[in-house]
Order: sequence, then structure tokens, then C-alpha cells
Amino acid sequence: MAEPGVTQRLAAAGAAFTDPPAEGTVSTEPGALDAAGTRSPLSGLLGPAGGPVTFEERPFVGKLTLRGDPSNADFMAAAGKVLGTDIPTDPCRFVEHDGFRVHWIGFDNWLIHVPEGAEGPLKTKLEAALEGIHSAIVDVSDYYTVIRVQGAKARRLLQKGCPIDLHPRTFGPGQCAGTVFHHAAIFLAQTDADTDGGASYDIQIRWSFARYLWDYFVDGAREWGG
Amino acid sequence: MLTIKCPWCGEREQIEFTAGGEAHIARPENTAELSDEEWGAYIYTRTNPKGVHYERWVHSHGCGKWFNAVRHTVTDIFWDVYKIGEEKPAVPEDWDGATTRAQYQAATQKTAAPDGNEK
Amino acid sequence: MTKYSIFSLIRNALSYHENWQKAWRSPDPKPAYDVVIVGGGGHGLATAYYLAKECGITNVAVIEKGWLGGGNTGRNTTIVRSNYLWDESAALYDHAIKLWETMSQDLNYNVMFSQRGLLHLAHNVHDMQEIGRRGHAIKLNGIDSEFLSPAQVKEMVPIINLNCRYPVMGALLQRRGGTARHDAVAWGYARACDAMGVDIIQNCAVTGFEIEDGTVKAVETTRGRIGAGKVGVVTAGHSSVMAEMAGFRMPLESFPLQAFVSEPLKPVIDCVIMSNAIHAYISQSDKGELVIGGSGDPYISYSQRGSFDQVEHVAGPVLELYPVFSRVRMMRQWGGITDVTVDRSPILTKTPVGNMYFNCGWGTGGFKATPGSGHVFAHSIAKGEMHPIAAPFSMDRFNTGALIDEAAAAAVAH
Amino acid sequence: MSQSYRIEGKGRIDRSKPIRFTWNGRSYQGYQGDTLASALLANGVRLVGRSFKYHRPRGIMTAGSEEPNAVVQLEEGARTEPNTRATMAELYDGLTANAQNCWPSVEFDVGALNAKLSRFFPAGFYYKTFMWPAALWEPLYEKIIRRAAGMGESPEEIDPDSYAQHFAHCDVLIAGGGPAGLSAALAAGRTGARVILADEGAEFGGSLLADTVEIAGKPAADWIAETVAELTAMPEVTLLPRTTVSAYYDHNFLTLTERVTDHMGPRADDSVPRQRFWKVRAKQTILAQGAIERPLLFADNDRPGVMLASAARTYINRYGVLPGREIVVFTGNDSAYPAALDAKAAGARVEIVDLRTDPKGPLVDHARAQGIEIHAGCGITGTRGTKALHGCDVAPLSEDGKSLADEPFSIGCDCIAVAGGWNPTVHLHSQARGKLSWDDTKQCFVPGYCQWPTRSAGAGNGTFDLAGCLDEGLKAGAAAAHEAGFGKGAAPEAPAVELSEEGPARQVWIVPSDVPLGHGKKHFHDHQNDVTAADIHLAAREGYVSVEHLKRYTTTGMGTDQGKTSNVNALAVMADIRNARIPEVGTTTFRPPYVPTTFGAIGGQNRRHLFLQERTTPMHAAHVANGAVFEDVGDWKRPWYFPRDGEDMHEAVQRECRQARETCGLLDASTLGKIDIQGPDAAWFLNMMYTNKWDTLAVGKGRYGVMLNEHGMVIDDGVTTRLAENHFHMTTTTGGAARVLGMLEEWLQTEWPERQVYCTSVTEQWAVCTITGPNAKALMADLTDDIDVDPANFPFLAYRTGTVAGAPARVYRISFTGDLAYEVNVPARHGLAVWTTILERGRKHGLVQYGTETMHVLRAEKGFIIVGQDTDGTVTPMDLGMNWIVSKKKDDFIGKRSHSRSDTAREGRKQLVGIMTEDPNVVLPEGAHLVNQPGKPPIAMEGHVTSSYMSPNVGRSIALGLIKGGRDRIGDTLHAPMMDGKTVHKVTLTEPVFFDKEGKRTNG
Repeated sequence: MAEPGVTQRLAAAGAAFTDPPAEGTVSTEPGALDAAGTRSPLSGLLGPAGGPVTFEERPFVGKLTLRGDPSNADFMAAAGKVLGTDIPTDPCRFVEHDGFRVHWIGFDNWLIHVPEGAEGPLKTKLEAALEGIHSAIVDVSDYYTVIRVQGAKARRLLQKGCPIDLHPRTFGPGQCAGTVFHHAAIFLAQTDADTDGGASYDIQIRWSFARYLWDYFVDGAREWGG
Repeated sequence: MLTIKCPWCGEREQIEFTAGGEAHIARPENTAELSDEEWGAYIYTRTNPKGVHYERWVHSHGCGKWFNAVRHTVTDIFWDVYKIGEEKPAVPEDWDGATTRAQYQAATQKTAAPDGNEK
Repeated sequence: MTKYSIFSLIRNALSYHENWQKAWRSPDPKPAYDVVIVGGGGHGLATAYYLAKECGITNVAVIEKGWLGGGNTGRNTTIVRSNYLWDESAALYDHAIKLWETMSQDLNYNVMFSQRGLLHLAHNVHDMQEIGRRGHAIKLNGIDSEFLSPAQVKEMVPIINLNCRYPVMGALLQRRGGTARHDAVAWGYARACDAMGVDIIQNCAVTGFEIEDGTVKAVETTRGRIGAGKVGVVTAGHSSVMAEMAGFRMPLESFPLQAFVSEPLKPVIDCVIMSNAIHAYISQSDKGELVIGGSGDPYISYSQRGSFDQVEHVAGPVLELYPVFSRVRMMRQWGGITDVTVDRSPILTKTPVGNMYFNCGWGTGGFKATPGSGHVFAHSIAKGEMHPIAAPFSMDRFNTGALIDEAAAAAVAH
Repeated sequence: MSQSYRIEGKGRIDRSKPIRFTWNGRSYQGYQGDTLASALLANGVRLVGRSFKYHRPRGIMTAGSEEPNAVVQLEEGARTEPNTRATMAELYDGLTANAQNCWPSVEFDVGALNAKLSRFFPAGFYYKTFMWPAALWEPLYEKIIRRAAGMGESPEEIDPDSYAQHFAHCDVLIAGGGPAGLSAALAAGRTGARVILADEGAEFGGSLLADTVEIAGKPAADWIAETVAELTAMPEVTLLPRTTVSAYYDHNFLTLTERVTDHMGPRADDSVPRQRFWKVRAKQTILAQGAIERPLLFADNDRPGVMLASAARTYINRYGVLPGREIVVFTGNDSAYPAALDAKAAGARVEIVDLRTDPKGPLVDHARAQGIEIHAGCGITGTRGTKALHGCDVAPLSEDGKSLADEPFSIGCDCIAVAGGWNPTVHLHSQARGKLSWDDTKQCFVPGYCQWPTRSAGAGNGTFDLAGCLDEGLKAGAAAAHEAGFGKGAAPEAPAVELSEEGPARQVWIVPSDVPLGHGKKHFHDHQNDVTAADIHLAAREGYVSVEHLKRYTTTGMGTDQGKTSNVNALAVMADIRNARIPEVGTTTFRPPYVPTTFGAIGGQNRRHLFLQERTTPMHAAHVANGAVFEDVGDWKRPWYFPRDGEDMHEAVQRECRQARETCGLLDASTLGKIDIQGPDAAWFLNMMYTNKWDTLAVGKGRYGVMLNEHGMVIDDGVTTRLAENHFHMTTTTGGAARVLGMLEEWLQTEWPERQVYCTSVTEQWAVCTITGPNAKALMADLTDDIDVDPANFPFLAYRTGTVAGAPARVYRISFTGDLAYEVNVPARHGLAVWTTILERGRKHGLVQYGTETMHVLRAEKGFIIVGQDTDGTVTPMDLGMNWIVSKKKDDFIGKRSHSRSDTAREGRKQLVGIMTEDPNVVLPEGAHLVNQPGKPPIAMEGHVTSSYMSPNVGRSIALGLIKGGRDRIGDTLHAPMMDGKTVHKVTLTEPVFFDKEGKRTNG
């Protein structure tokens, strides 16, 4: 914890920390720290309220990358035991269990999303369980942030920059993929499908690209009154 | 823009990949014993064929994995993709690159089967 | 060869232009020639031209598998400059510019070489260091070179957006740089060669080389065997294919490179403008089209066609540097095959095969060198010794490590 | 004269919605549903432009995007748009357009002088002249040429409209929404396949919109309406009107340009994009773009009033406009007869000039029955009228069609509707690498084999009768859907249409006139570029016979219409000259796009702040608030320097440099690349990637390393720390972050897959605050209570974990300044707070925040290199005087072998040295070159200055450079000539260390 005094001063000085808002954004950006003295890359930015597509940052989701050899039964067993679920071996799928989400990134590479703060303990548990097994667990919670995009036009918005076919016939809930949105490398996961033909996606994006992606979404949503 | 089949993720757009040049150029073990010519050939000389090319790609914005592919450099049609360490697939002499592997095999089977029974 | 001039034009106008002669003959190949040049592009034709004009070798054939100038000669963005970093490059490319400056008169064919100036923009500190280094080197090599301030850039190119994503911090100007009419270069050389007795043989593809105890004796073609005292191979993107026929390999890879033109507009850009950081290079032709160059596709391909990626990669930068073009239309896109070396410098060289010479590896920037390349290559073939300007570009530099690394030095590769 | 050419009760325009528009400054009225072209014709405006070369008066020739003549400057000011086809511009209220390429006006154009001198400007004339005197080329000749260059004018203001891009995937993409396209969509759509149907026009229906035919016993319009209604109801079918399929790339990737709001005119609100650029990956495509009618090549065939018969019919039936009151239909086939009949029915006086000696069949009989005079076996041998057509000469032709059989006679007319046959629109097929084959009976190119999954249907496939189009469309749709995995491939029954049987056609490629070709009269085939049959004869005469030479020499087909109406006629003329069949002459490859596409559309949203990301560190907000001036480093925005009240860059940097050495300084080093490396083979791997040894490194300690490529040249450097036996934390340069990780992965995956190493980028996980200087220790002590920061216990290159400024931190004793320094890494979320806290606590320790410029000066004082500035990819560690870092014990590492190549091993390579100017106040420009003796260029250069600064701590200017044999020339005097060609600075080569040579300060 940073000393409270500092935090409060920063919060008060908030306005002073505002970036010049990029042209075309509807964002307001206090840019101040939260009570914990921390700050996420999209802190203070507001997406379109309501409308056919909405998006918001999900700051500080706990994120671990897990590396290991899927053909090593010990590894699969040990990791699965800690996570309470078999880690997915089907490409571009994720499984959810007890607040954990385990995404397949590559054949020997998984991305684990957990509630804020749970990453540390989980990392420790995994390291203990995988002692002596060639593997790697790295905390990347602050490397990336997550933007949740949902609504009837969520798919249309993503297809403005993402080349993957997100049509329900080829991409649905439980599927994830590393891909791009124009210049930004993203990792997207479809969390569920709405009745109104829309869907909900979590987009994981690098800290330093988050603002670019956000501004793109803001600009892209304008034609639907976003 | 090509579509490239990542052996793990399946068909994706080229913008998710990075080209890695000619495949199956193994780094010499005994670099110290090589002549300048041998070493130069290893770093610089390439087959650069007008036709069947064994090449490397990496799904850099996808799963991040390297793999090999066989592509015809005139038609830009892929014959096959395969994982690192897998056997280099043989390509029939008479494949002119103007058909996919499936089309080629369908055609050859057709000619093979006198009753003209397809599939 | 009837001389072209305003007078011959008027004279012929009176006879309804019905008495013009063929610009060049279309002879059948003779059984043998002193020198056979493989490849009827600018470099090949220039080589034949100087063999005949300066080396007294007129028993020469230029064989071309398609139509003259149909390769990169007719597909490039016609930029001519000599502001290269390394001494070896500067010598070669400036040798070329000097020949460009008198080419129309030498050939009696207007190749419209126009030295309207060429700008390299610098958008960040690294760019500034790069043009600073190149600018000084060029100057000390006796080649014209100036630094411009952003204000001076704006003066030369009023429609430019200095305050773009990477603001323009300065520029390197070569006033002697510019453009030329690419097709005319091939046609002009062909006509002049023909007049000196060189046989220009189109639609004649090489199918193999006849090599006896390590020395080339003849070229096998779709129009039969053609005996050859010496062979000069100038086939750009297809050099690896030729080398394979001759039994050796080259340090080359062939990549597609693309170019674009807009619909014709009343002139708004006079000089050539190149930018690395915001990757687009642009000029405006005498017909009014914006001529725009992109970067190459990242994979080997012999398909001479445009791919989509480059369209997008070019449109963004163009709009960033010249936002006023947003409502202007892109009219045509095409591709060429560039033979690229690892050091982005050409290869002018003897080969493992006796009497066989290669001139290749020009990558994305061969057009500007056309006359110089042909000139030194012709002298090398004639003497059997590489011309001093050509010598550093021989292929054994890839064994000794004596690369001429324009790529590493981050000079523009176009 | 208000719309005096309108036909009562005809057309699909909405007469209840009159629209005012302005043409050449004059106000006119049209209707909703008009194009600019139809509205101009309705108002009797014929002269709409001037040709490119001769400035001949030109009128509207077509009713589509193939228009070569009616190309106008749309709107003015910020929204002005050059070269817009009047035939495609939908009329909206207040539309303003002007004629192009004429001065002072389209009526009286000075440039028309060229027409008078035209005989002196044959094809390629400029190659033959303007060469003497050479000195005059640029100042005079080229200036004249450039003045004549171009057509429309570029906008000079920023485009106020917005654009968008969109990726789409479908099972079947159909280009063209005419009878064939609509049928294809229907058949494919019914299978449930994902279908995209795109059509250039505002309405679907294509040629049917101009036809009077009945389908299944109902007017075609009804069939269109029903079909569109059914398609609209299909959830997986996307209908895109006003959308041109502009390009067909490899692997069935196509781009579409949708004109979303163009037809509404300028709009204040730009939230809806003006144009949308679709990037479509289609499993199957169906090309149903129809066919374009061929003009006939006859003498002076370019007068305003000469138009395609199909266009004439379109204006009559679709727009309710009579293209003329006295119409001569000039044809060699039956397809023009309906136009004649419709014109007659609309009240025009109509005569038909038919090349065929004995035209037969129902259409011909019908025409006769309507009292239309048919001049059989005749051709038009000349036309009269300059700014508007008012008559033509007609004569019987000889049997071979090459000469006149009799004296010409005159017919008064204000419109000639020409019908020279049809060219299937094979552009997309050809773009897709599809082959073309020549159909002798149809006299046109038709699609052949294509390596990509595509089909052509309808007129675009050479099937010109309506019944055939509908049937082919349905079959193609069903088959394409089937191959994409939908339906059984069986096509629905085609609706009945009464067959209007057509008689055989007669093709006369060049209609003779009373004078030889090129003697006065002009047979234009390329109207926009003014290329005539005589020009092709000239080209042939001079040997430019290959199609590509022909095109380039005469500029045929190089205009904005890309030769849609001219190419085949040009080939025919060449074939005639060479006595060859057209396919023997060859065909040109069609290049994308099908019709020109705005850069705006292609760019989409990727403009302005979305052109390229601006990457910033977690502390960015603080830097902005603290008045930092930013430097672009790659796509990062890094603080360059922090000017205080009124300081310029130099003053700020001098202050930062001095203070950082005197007390302490703070740098945001977050952008440095960071890679987590784990595994039993990690140390072995580092041994291969770096030149020095890593297996010997103690846990908890770091080491500096340089990385080479296989050429043996330095490509990156940084400190790597051993966190545990099999666990390393590597740092790279900012620019190298991605490249280095990519290289590590490439080697691991492709060369050593059996090695057990995992690499993970953690660059942005950590915010990095570097604290340096004599007071760094004291400041650190104020920031942490669980790390012993005393250098005695926390040695150089060691690392510790603990809490700094309230955040969990990894602290590395790394120094890029040579002073005592601590690199504080905290999770990014804490970056801003920690940074501000450090600034806060630093105050009493005299802390100064500094940017990249000061960082560069401080490292240069110590002779530390910057990869990419002091190296350029041609520099070995030995060249840098770093022999010590190249392990002699290791038998291999990446790049090692290259060092023993003759040139890489030779003496006298460029080596890193220090450079001192004689005058301590002179700061050499970076990039300046050194010479042994100044003189007149060319001068031999010894090397160049890579880094150069004014150093307040050394008290003079300092520089680093790469100099030939430099290590052996320390102490030598050289010279640095400046760009002005006059100034020369005397310099001395020194050791590349200027400050704290003994390195005492590293531990404070």
C-alpha cells in the first residue's frame, strides 16, 4: 500500500493527470489512482452507455500463463488437480471452474484468468504441485487488461478489425483465440451468446495497446449511436 | 492476403502469421570446422524455387508456434502444412500448383478408377 | 535509324505518320553470338547497348522470354537517386545518374528523366541520425545532398501533413534525384541497340545452358540453341531459376513488390517523397497520376501480382502524410518480382561457370541504376574482369563477410 | 429549358421528389432516382467534358461505371472529389458539379487548340521530341507537359467524412445483382448458406431495370421486387447495394467498396461512415457482373450525343429521359433494336444503320412494322457537330467491310446509339488469375479456368439471353452453395421468359470512312485518353505490337475507365493489322481495382489517432502532468526531457545531466524489454544466444550480455539476472523487445525443440523506475524498509525483492549511468503511485526526473553503447572494443563462426573510439564523417560520429564514433568537414570513456 496521503493527493490532483483526450473519443479520463493506490490502463474511461454494443474494462483480472508438456501425464495431472479441472488440450477452447478460467493459447501454453488477488496464491500452489516437472508459471496480471464487449453489435464491432470469422456457426461460447485487431495483438474469448443475436466477449490486450483498442471501439461504435 | 492453416488453430488470415523463409536448413553442428563457403551457404544461399517451396511460418499473433508448409511459389497454393519435426511431405512430380492437394488427389483417384466412381 | 526530332515529327505528320520505321527489328536468332544477354529489361538492354557502343562488341543478342521491359522495368515507381550511404553504392548509383543525365540525347529517345528532386523524410531521432550520417557521407563522396527543415519541406510539398503520427523533423534532399519514364528506357535502349546491329529477340525463353568443362557454350531456348561466347544473365526475380539451370545457387530470394497509381490529378506534388517511419513513397507522374510504392510481401512468390495487404499498408501512410487524398481514388495496383539479397545490395559477378556473368539482386531499387549497371556490366563482360565499380558487388562477399549492408544501415531500400 | 427531354410516365425516378442541382455554376432540376448524367440529359445538356489530350468536346457515352467521358469534379471545398463518373453519381439536393480539364470553361476551352494541332501529337510523340536543347527539358518542356497533366483537381482540405472497414466471411459471395446474380443469390440463399450479394447500383436488377421484358408473366420489376423481398427475409443473406466488388485476391479474398452515404450528399454528422470497405473471405464466389456493350469504331465517333445503345435504352426506360429527339441506332446485331423501338415509342424519330446486309428476325420485323427505316449493309462514315452532334454520314459498305460501296448520304440526328456487340465483364475473373478464352461466335472473351473456387454466370459468362442468365444464375448459386457444404446442388426451376430470338450479328471492327484511316477523321477507341485506330497502326508500324507495348505506347486503357469500353476494340484493330485472330494478339491482364477506390475507404478508421497506436507507460499521466516533452521510440511515447519554466531542450538536458550526477535522478525505464526464461536448459540456451558465459552466473546475480545474429553482428544487449538455478530474467533494448523474444522462440522451436526452456514476455508486467546518482542509496532507504540497500550488502548486479514505496518490487542493481543505481520494478498497476511517491520522497535528496536524452548523455559519458545508434548491424563486439565479452571458452554461440571470416577478422575495421573536438564548445552533428585531410570531395572517409553531446559533467562536448582501425589510432588528429562545405572541425581520437574512467562511482 502506498502511503494514504500520497493516494489522496493524487486522487485530488486527478484532473492534472488527464491525457489530452484523443480526437473522436467520448472518454472522460480522471486518470487518478483508485483507493488501493493502483491504476489500470483504461481507468476512468467510459464506454457507450446502453445501445446495441457496450464495452467496459475489467481491470486487474488475475492472469497467469502456464507452460508445460501436455504429453507429460504428471504435468497434466498435477496442474489439473490444483485447478480442479482438466486443462484443455483442444485448440482455442477454454474451461471454467470455480471462478477460474483456463484458456488454451498454444499446445504447451495456457492462460489462466482468476479473480483479482487470487493469482498469487494460485501461482504458489501450482509451483508447489509442479515442483520437479519442467513447467513455467508466470504472473502477467499487469501485462494485460481485459475489455468486455457485449451486445447485439458486439460481433460487428469486433469484425471491424478482427479477421477471425466470429459467426455463431464457426465461433461460439467456450471458444477463444489469439488474433489481431488491426495493429493490436489481442486474445479474445466468447463468454456467452445473447438471445438477440449478440454475444459477449472478453478481449485481453496489452497494457500499452489498451488505449488504442479502446479508442478504436469508441470510434467504431459511433455509427450505432455509441 | 493468403489463408494459412495453422496445424493447431486451423485456417487463419495471413496477418496473424509471420513468414520464416526456407525450411529444413539445419544449423551446422560443427560450425568451427566449416569453410567460409560452407558457412556462407548456410547463412545466405537459398533455394528460392519457382515452384514447390518448403517454408516456415509462425502463428505469431495466434498460438505463437512455428510450423512448416509446402507452397507453390507461382500459384501461392499450399500443398500441406506440418509441425516442426514431422517428415517433410513428398509432393508429386506432376503437381503444377494450380490445384489444392484435395483437388489433385480427387483428380488422380478419378483417373485411377476406371469405373469413374468418385469419392 | 531515322533521327527523332521536332522536325521529323512534323515531316511525318504531313504524311499522316505512315512512314515511321520500326523502332527495332524482330530478327530470328542467329546460330551464335559473341555475347548473349539473357533478359530484355532495362539492365539487360543497357548492357547490350554499352557492349556495342563502347566495347566494340556488336555481335550481341538480347533474348527476352516475354516482351521488352515487361519485368521490373515496366513495373517500378520510376525513382532515380544516388544518395546511398556506402562508398561502393554511392559510386555505382551516381555513375548511373551521370548517365541518366544525358540518356535522352545519347539514345535520341526522350526517356523523360526529370530531376525534380527527391526527399527522404525523417520522423524521429533515429531517422535524423540516419539521414545525418547518409547526408554527410554522400556530400563527401561528391554527390549533392542537403538537409531541409520541416518548414522547407512544407515549402516543397505544401499538401504534406508535417504534424503526423511521427512528426516530420527534417529531410534529406537530393536535387538531382527524380523520375524517368520507365517504358521509354527499355524502348530507347532497344532502338539504339538495334541500330548498332544488336539482335533483340522477344518471346524467346531460356530452357537451359550448354556447359562444357565448366564453361558456358550456348544458351538453349524455346527458339533453339544459340551459341554464345559469353553469357550475361540479367533476369532479376528469375535469377535463381537461371542459376539453377547453370548448376549453382545464389544468395537471393524473390519477393513480390507492389506499386499503385491514383486517378490522374492536376499536379500537386513535384518532387519524389520517401518516408521510412510512415512507410510510403510517392511522386506524381507527368500524366498526373500519384505513383505510390509499397513494401514487399514477406513470402517468396513468383506471381507478378498485387496482394491486398500492401494496399492497406500503403493507404494508411498516404492518408497520414497527405490527408487531402482521402477522396482521391486508387486506380490501379500491380506487382513485380524483386530478387533480394541479405545486404540489400546488388550482385554483379563472375560465376562458378566460365564466361557466365550474373547481374541481379537489385531488389526493390534496380531501376535507378539501369544505365550504370549496364555500363559497368558490359565492360566487365567485355574485359573478362569485373569493372572497378562493379567489383565490390561480386558474390564472394557472402563468404568473406564484406557485405555492403544498406539494409543494416537503415537506408531506404527503394 | 427544364427537363425538356423527360418522357411522360416513364422511368423509375420519383417525379414527386424534384431535386435542384448545379452544373458548371448553373442551376438545374432533376428527380429523386436520377444520376447526374440522366438529369443532365433530361435538361438537354450534352457537352459534359473535354478529352485528356486533344480537349475534344465530349458527352455522356454510357450509363455505368465504364464511363470514359462524363467524368466530373463533384462538389467544392473540403468535399470536392475529382474524376467522378456522372453516370454513377446519384442526384441529391444541392449537388454541385463542374466539368474538368478545361479552361476557362467546357464551352470555350483554350486547350482545344491541341485538337487543331492533333496531327502533330500522335501516340508517343513526346518520346520523339522535347530533347533539344537538353537544358530546356525541365524548365520548359516538362513544365508544359505537367501543366496539361491530370484531369480533376485534388482536394486541398481535410476530408470531413469518416470511413470504416469490415471483415466478413461467407459461403458464397455474388458480384452483381442483375438477373443472374439475383437468381444465384436465391438458389444459394435457400440452402441456408451465408450469402453476400453486392451490386454497384442503387437498386438490384441490373440490366432488367432498363428492360421491358416479362418474367413468369409479370413485369421484370415485379420479379426483382419479389426476389429481393425473399432474399431480405433470409437471415444469412447480406444484401449490399451501392457496393462494388473492386478486387479479387488470392485464396478468395475480395474487397468491396460500399457507398454508404454518397447518395445523400454532404452530411454534418459523420458518425455513419461515408464509405465502408469490406474485406471478404468467401468459400465460393459467383461473378455475375454482366457485360459491357462495345462501341463501334467509326469516323469521329466521339461527338457529344454518341452513346451506347444499351445506355440510350437505360436512359429511356430507367430514367425516363430521351437521349435525343432524332436518334440513329448504329448496330451490327439485334440487341440494339429494343433500344430503337423504345426510343420510337417514346416519340423520337429513329433510323437504324445496320451493318448487316440482310437483317432478319422478329425484332427487325417489329422495327419495320413500327415504321423505323433500316439502312441495311451500311455504316456511319462520319459525324457532324462539335459541341453537340447534329448529323452523320451513312454509306453502304463493301462485302469485306473495309471500304465504301457507294457515296455517303446524310442523316440529321442529335444522338447516335451504337451497338458493337458485348464484352462480358471478366475483370474479377482475370484478377483472380482466371484464364480468358475467345469465343468466335460471340466475338468476345469469356471466362476460362481459374485456380480459385469461382464461377461466372449470365452475361458475364457470355450468356446474353435472359432465360439463360436466370437459369445459369440459379445453377451457379445451387452448385456454389453445395460445394460450400449447403444443399444438394440441385437448382430451382427457372422462371419462364418469352425468348426474343436474335439473328446473327455482323462484326465490322473498323468502320471505313470516305478518307483513309488517320487522314483527318478520327476513329476513337479510347475516348478518355484520345487514342485512335490510327495510333494503333502507328504503334504497329513502329514495332510496338505486343499488347503491353501497345497499351503503354498509345496509353490505351490507361484512363480512369481502365479501358472497359476500349481494350477489345484496340485488340481487334491490332489483330486486323497483323492479320491475326484477336486471341493471338493476346489479352491484357486486368489489375485491381475494378473501379477506382478512394484512399479514404481503403484506410477506413485507420486514420488520425487510430492510424498507429501510441504506446505509453503506466507513469504516462504523471509525465504529461510534469510537462514532459515526448520522444517517439518505436511506437512508444517516452519522456525526452522535462523542461522547467522556459527552458529549451539544451538547458533542460544540461540541468538534468548535472543534477543526476550531483544528487540523484529518476528515469522511467518501463519500455525496456523483459523476458522470463525458465527450464533446465535455460543456462545452456543463454550460452548459445549470448557471446559470454552464463552457466557460471551465480543465483541472484545479473550479467551484461550482447546478442549477435548469425552474421556475427551485434543486434541487442541488456542485463540478464539469474533468479533461480533454472530461472532467468532477461532485459532487452526497448526496440528489441519483440524481436529478441521472436528470435529466442524461433531457435527454441525450430532448431532445439528437445531443449527444455520456456520463454515468456513480461515487458509490460513491470513498471520500472531507475534511481541513479550519489544520493540514490539515501533515497532508496527512504522508500523501502525491507531491503538493505547498502551497496556493501546489495552489490552491483545483484537483485532483491521487497516493498518499495508501498508496492511489491524487484530491485536490480543495474547502472546505465555508471553511478550507483537501483532499477525498481513494480507491477504496472503500481507504476504511477510509486513514481509519484519517489518524486515526492526524492525532493529532499535533490532528485531530478530525466528523459531519454539525458539518459543518452550520461551513458555516453561512460562510453556505454546504444545498440542501433553506435551500432548499425555491421558491428561486431570486437569492433566495439568488447573482446572481453566474447567468450573464448565456448565452442559455439550464435554468430561465432562469422567472426573468423576474412573480412570480419581483418585489421582496420571500423572500431568504436571517443572523439574530442579541438574546440570544447563544438558539438559535432551525429552522422558527421571524419577524414584524414580536409579537401574537395570526393574524399576518403575514415568513419563517422555515432553519438555526440555537450556533457556538463565532463565540461565539454564529447562524441563516440566508428573509425577505421580506430583502436590503434587513439591520439590521432582527424578532421570533420561540415555540410556547409566550408567548416571543418579538428578532432582527436580518444578512449571511449569520458567520465569516472576508473569506475569508482558505481558503488556510490
